[in-house]
Amino acid sequence: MTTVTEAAAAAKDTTDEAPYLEVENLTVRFKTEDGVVRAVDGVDFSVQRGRTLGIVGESGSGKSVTSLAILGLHNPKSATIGGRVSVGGTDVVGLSEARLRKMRGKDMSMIFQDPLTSLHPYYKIGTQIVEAYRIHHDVSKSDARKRAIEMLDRVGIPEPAKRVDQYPHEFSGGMRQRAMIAMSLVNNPDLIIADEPTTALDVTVQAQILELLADLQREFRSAIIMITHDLGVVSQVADDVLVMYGGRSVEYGSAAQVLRSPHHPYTWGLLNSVPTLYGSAEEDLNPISGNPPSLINIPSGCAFNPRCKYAMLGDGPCDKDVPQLAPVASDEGHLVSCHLPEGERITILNEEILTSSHLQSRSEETDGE
Amino acid sequence: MKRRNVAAIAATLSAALIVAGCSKNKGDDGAGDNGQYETRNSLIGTAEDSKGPAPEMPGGRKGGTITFLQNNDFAHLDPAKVYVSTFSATANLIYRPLTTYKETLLPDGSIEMRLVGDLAVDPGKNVKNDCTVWEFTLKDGLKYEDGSPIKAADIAYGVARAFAPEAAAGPHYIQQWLAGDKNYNATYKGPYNGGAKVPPGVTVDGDKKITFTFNSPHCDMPFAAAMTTTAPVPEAKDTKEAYDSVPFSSGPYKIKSHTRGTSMELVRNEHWDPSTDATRHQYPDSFVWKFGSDIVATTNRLKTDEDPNMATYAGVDPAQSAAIWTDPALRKRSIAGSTQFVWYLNINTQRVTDVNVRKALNIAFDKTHYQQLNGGPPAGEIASTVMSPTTAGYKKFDAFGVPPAGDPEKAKTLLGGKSVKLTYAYGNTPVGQQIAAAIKEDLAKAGFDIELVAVDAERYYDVIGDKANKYDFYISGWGADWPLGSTIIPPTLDGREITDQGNYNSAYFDNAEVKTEIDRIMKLPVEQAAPEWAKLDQKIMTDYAPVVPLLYDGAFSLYGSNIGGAYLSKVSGCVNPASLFLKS
Amino acid sequence: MFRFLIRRILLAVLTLFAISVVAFGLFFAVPADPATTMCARGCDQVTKDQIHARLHLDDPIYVQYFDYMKGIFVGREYGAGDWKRDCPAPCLGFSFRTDEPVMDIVKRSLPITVSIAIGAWIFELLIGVTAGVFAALRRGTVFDKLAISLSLVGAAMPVFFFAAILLYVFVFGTGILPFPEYVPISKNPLAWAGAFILPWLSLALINAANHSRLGRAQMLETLSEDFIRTARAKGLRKSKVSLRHALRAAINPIVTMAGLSLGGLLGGAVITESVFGMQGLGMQTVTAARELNMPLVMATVLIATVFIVVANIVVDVAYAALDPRVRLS
Amino acid sequence: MSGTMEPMVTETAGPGVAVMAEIPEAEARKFVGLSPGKLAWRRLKRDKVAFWSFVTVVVMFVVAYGAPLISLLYGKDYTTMNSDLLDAYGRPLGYLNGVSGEHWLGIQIGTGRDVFMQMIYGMRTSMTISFVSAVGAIFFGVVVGIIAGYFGGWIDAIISWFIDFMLSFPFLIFAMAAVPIFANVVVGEAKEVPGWINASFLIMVFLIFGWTGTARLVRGQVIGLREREFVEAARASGAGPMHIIFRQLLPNVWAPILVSFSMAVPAFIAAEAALSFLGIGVLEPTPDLGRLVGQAVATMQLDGMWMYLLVTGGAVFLLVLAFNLFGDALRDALDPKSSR
Repeated sequence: MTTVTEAAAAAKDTTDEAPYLEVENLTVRFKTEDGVVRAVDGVDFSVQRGRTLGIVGESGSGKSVTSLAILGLHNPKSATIGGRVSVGGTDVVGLSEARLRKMRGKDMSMIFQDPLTSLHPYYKIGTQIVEAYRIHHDVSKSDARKRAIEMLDRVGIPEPAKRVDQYPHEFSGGMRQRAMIAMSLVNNPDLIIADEPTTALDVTVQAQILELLADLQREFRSAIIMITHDLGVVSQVADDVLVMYGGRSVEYGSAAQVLRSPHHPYTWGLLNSVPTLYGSAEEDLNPISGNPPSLINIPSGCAFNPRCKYAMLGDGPCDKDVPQLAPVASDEGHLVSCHLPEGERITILNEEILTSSHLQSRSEETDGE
Repeated sequence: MKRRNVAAIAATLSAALIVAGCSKNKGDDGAGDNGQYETRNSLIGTAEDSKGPAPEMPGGRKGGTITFLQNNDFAHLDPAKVYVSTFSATANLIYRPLTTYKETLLPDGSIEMRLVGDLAVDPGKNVKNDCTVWEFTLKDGLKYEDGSPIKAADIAYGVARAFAPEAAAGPHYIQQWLAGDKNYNATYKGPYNGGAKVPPGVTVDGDKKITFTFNSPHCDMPFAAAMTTTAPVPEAKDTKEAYDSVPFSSGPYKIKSHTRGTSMELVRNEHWDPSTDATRHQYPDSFVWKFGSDIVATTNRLKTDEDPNMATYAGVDPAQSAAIWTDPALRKRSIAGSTQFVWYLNINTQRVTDVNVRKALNIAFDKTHYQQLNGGPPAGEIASTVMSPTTAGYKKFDAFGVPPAGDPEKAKTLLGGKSVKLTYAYGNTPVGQQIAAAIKEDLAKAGFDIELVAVDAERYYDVIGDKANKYDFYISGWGADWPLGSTIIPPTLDGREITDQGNYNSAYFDNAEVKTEIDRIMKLPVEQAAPEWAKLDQKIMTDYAPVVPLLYDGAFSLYGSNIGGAYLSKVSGCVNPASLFLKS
Repeated sequence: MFRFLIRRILLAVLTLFAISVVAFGLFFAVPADPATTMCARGCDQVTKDQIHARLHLDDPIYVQYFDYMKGIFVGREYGAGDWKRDCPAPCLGFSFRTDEPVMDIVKRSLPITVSIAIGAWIFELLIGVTAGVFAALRRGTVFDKLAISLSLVGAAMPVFFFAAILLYVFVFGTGILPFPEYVPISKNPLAWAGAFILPWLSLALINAANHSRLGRAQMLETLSEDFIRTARAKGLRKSKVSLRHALRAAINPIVTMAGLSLGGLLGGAVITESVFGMQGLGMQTVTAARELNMPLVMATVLIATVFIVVANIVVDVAYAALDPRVRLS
Repeated sequence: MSGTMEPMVTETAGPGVAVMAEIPEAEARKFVGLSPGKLAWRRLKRDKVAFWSFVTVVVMFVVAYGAPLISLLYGKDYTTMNSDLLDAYGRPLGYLNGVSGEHWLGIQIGTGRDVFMQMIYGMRTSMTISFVSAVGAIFFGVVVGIIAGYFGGWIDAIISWFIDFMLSFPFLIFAMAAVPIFANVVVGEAKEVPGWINASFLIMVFLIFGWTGTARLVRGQVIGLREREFVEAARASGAGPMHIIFRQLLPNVWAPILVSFSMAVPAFIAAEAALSFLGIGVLEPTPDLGRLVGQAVATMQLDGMWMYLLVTGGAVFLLVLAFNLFGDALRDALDPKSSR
């Protein structure tokens, strides 16, 4: 199989510059009995080969819905998808199921959050990998099996020839996630969407898995979307970061921009709510007060306004107008959607946020990267 | 009491009493046929009557196979155990007792029945003329299915077998008469385990002569000898338990195969000589019994004439009997008429001592309603006598002169306007329940206050047969073992028959005058006794009213369109297979 | 696996034993005298006594129970002397009604019940599971709504009513089919099927309601599982996702229900037999219970229980065979 | 019906809250912030099937228990035998089964009683038996379930085996054999058996066999709850078993109990009808639906008698259907997850 891998790698080299994935004004809406759910509302981003985009947000912010929309996995009967999603030059929104199917797994692949529920409990690991491989490669079962063992080996599973015949429940959590990754990467996809791949794992294993992904990315030059609510993970692996809230993107820029000099109050909140190794134990965490918004009844104006310490209410625009994602004048390539004037944001950032040890240490961490 | 199929007894309590009449294919409404039994020249036939062959059935033809549909297999075919009438009607094809009934179809469609010799040359010789010694001589040329001759010793062995405790299911008349004791096998227990091959009181003289000697007179012996107890069983062929499924043939048909509960096939017995047999025919090549077809299925198959060569002993599905009864085309393919059974309301005379209350019950009872609830005329004709119209000497009378629907006003007057509280017990079945509700409502009109008590249907006869029962009236049926008053009035209305349990006299009627009269008639020769029983019947009803006669049980069943020779046998109360043939 | 089976079987034997004790005790507590049942009306005391002696009815009940159980395993003899009756194992005694070995009655009525049960079972699974699975796959469509409505109707329909309607429509009303008559399958398979088609339909269409409700719910549940999303993300075609992944995962509860349903059918075909006039084990039981024919009732209760207990074990084993996560130990 | 009588408490995809599932559950949960009770009530109100089945159930209650009043207005009772309206064979005169302006649904074959009256009084019998049985069986099931679940250990092992044992009993066969025996043992001779005693035999059989499903369900729930924090907390603060059972556990299992009950009622109605159809059940003169169907099936081949079958069989069907639908709706409302 090495020939295939090399050929694929060679092919990827030629298309370096243009983003492999481009998402423009993506909207995803669900019709429910209780009303229309605007799960994703006008999101733009792009990822190039060999680069990693981190999508950050609380549960319900629309991260996973976005990724499923890219793969076209939503039920067309209940979900309405708008905007443009281009994968390797093909617009996948509104693409026929048959053509989408051919792209899934091969051009774009997904690593799911919980490998225990995401792997079929009744089929052997090997069988599931073989199946994934044979969908896109017309090879014999024994060849596919060899490939599966090779992949298991590649993702660091000991005794792959034996493990290939075991069931998911016989694997440990980390091994299961490795197997999941092996299955996702078996066809050398150009785009990998990893949906919270390490959430369920302990820290050591988490680090190993991230390391593995990075290795594989170096090898195959894949574009990766890393969906997570864990800023630590993002700072470790992402080149660019997209922060989502209430189905919209609230901040977008390079990892350094978003994590070191965030401009959105929500991002500040996120950063403040994360404990770090460097933080002192006495210092209280500052979780964001309140709950994520109902996607049926998104607060008017800025979706974050009910929870925002700095919201300009009453006369202010925060509960009236929806802020647009706009460039930060002082920081090129950094986009943010906030009604606060830029000057005020920089003041708050410098005087309140960066002084907190959380963000300090976080920034240092990022620096080190 | 002659037993009908046990299932049929349950059915009478549950569904309908089925039957009546007796005419062959009259095709008209069939009601009001009962006059035909009234005249009888001579009940007991002569040696001449006993000679074979039997007169041909009009249109009788040989060949083919007749299929009988039946729900359950014959519980017994062993001659010592056969008692139920459908069993004996079938056994009649296979083996022959000493005497039998010769039924002659008269031009007017009625039947003349006469007791004749079967294996015996005549219906028995009353040697001492006091009914204590009976001698039977066998005909010549009698053979079993293997061609070996039938000997008198085989008949003695057959009677001996009936003493065995294991064979207790059959009738006990001859055993009890020989032993002179109700508990007939206290000392002699049959030819098994070293017992004598010839029972006490029986003597065999050569191959042809057998004599029965009793301690007391039993003038009914020729009739008792017509039961299967006297059928011959060669000792070598006695397979004991297995004999119940495959008895050895001395009649026109032998058993080719018998799969319990599934089917039985009878084929011609080539060694049977028609010239020795005054009553049987051998028309079809074979008979096949198919078991497992319940009454509804059987009725539907015969109704649609699915197989025109089919017949059954079973009555018509009670739910459909009215529709079939009134359909002229189907009536042409049916037998219908009264059987020897009569249904009564027994009044517990121990508890209801006031004869006026008993009379009032007789007067107030709505027999039409009772008949309607049982399915109307097909269930039977409305009765007014204790004895069935099939009994010798039967005379119709109506002791109270009220319409069948009763006369509540007249009853009320008789009761003097007072309310009488009585308890009615009934077998717990759907129709039993409806009848109970109807009786309560109807009798209320005459001032009766009836309490209804449901009794588990299976224990019903046990309960009402218990002398100490707490009920005032209840329904039961009675069927004579032979068509004489002597098997009706003494067992059911003689106070000396009352025991603590298992009573047939469930009216617990004990009257000195009646007992004296019974003793007198019992000593009379059969022919003279017949009209005397009828007179006694009328006297009991008029003076003491211990029962309310309800219905003369009716038989009503269908047969296929290709079957000829079907008539309602007065002996069995069902079709007689020995006369059937296929028309084409 | 082996140890599980052993334990399961031991437990089943304990259950069977307990049921046999309860049933025996209850039936023999009936006040009616079996001897009366055996010789109907006109039974004199002599005959009764003889029956009592022959069937050992005067023994204490525990002795009778012991003899009965002994008969099942090693056979027993009834009576003594020349008329001694041998009843080889498994001896279920003799019918109080016809004096026939109960085993013979069972042998000829069981095929009828089994024919009804197996046929109905196959039909109900085919109809029910297919309808349920397709309804789930085509959720919200007319087909789905129809399947839901029909299964609601089926779940509320009394078997005796539905069977009667079928009988009326196909036999009495139109004469399309003759009145059902049992023919052994060995004799004429076509006639056999013809006789059973209405009983099958009447049970299958009603029981299919349960299977389709369960099948639909299970399929919907698995269709919302993460591994189905995974399968689709791999690029599998929909049909493969539905059958190979979803149905495979939904099959376990369906198999469980199917197994229990078969056990229930064998024990509960009574009403169908009653409406169609078939002399299956169920009808034998009704009649026997009504006639207080205890040996036959006892036998049918035991047989029905064995079916249910065995069905339960089979379901457990099938469950383990189908789900690699289940370890039987 | 199958061998056992456990009320169905599994599955069913009722209408109602179906579409929710498409949204990843984590997200769905976020925006529905109503209390479970309010939510249930909202769903129930919105469910048209639930509404109409509820109305039907109420109407049936009114008709069944208002039977004497209806009888008064209708001018017929259920006992009068109109033998004058039957022919000599006991068949109803006139159209169908004697349908007329006087007797709207005709008269009974054989007895000539008014079918409409027999039916609504029969409904009353069926519903009373089913309700009392359901209440008793559920109560018994809850008690046993809580004992097994709460105490665990060998008590649980014995109870669980006993439940398996009960479920292995061929219910129908056993009921057939046992009902007449009850009757023989309980009622002395020479006494008219009042209708209620008769009905209580059936109730007893239903009680004996009907509690197992609920017991299993409650046991499972209690085992789940037993280790939960609030129970632990109560136990840690020294609460006795009674307090924990009544104050902590019971309030948390009422929803499945209610659903069990709503499913048990139609199951018992159907079982009662089946037993009566087979001739085991309440006796004349107490009216009964199953017995009416039994008579109708036996006579359905006669001209016009299909009407009798349709009316009586249809009544059983509708009764069970209405209760089933209402039970489904109730379950969907109380436990939306069950209707995926």
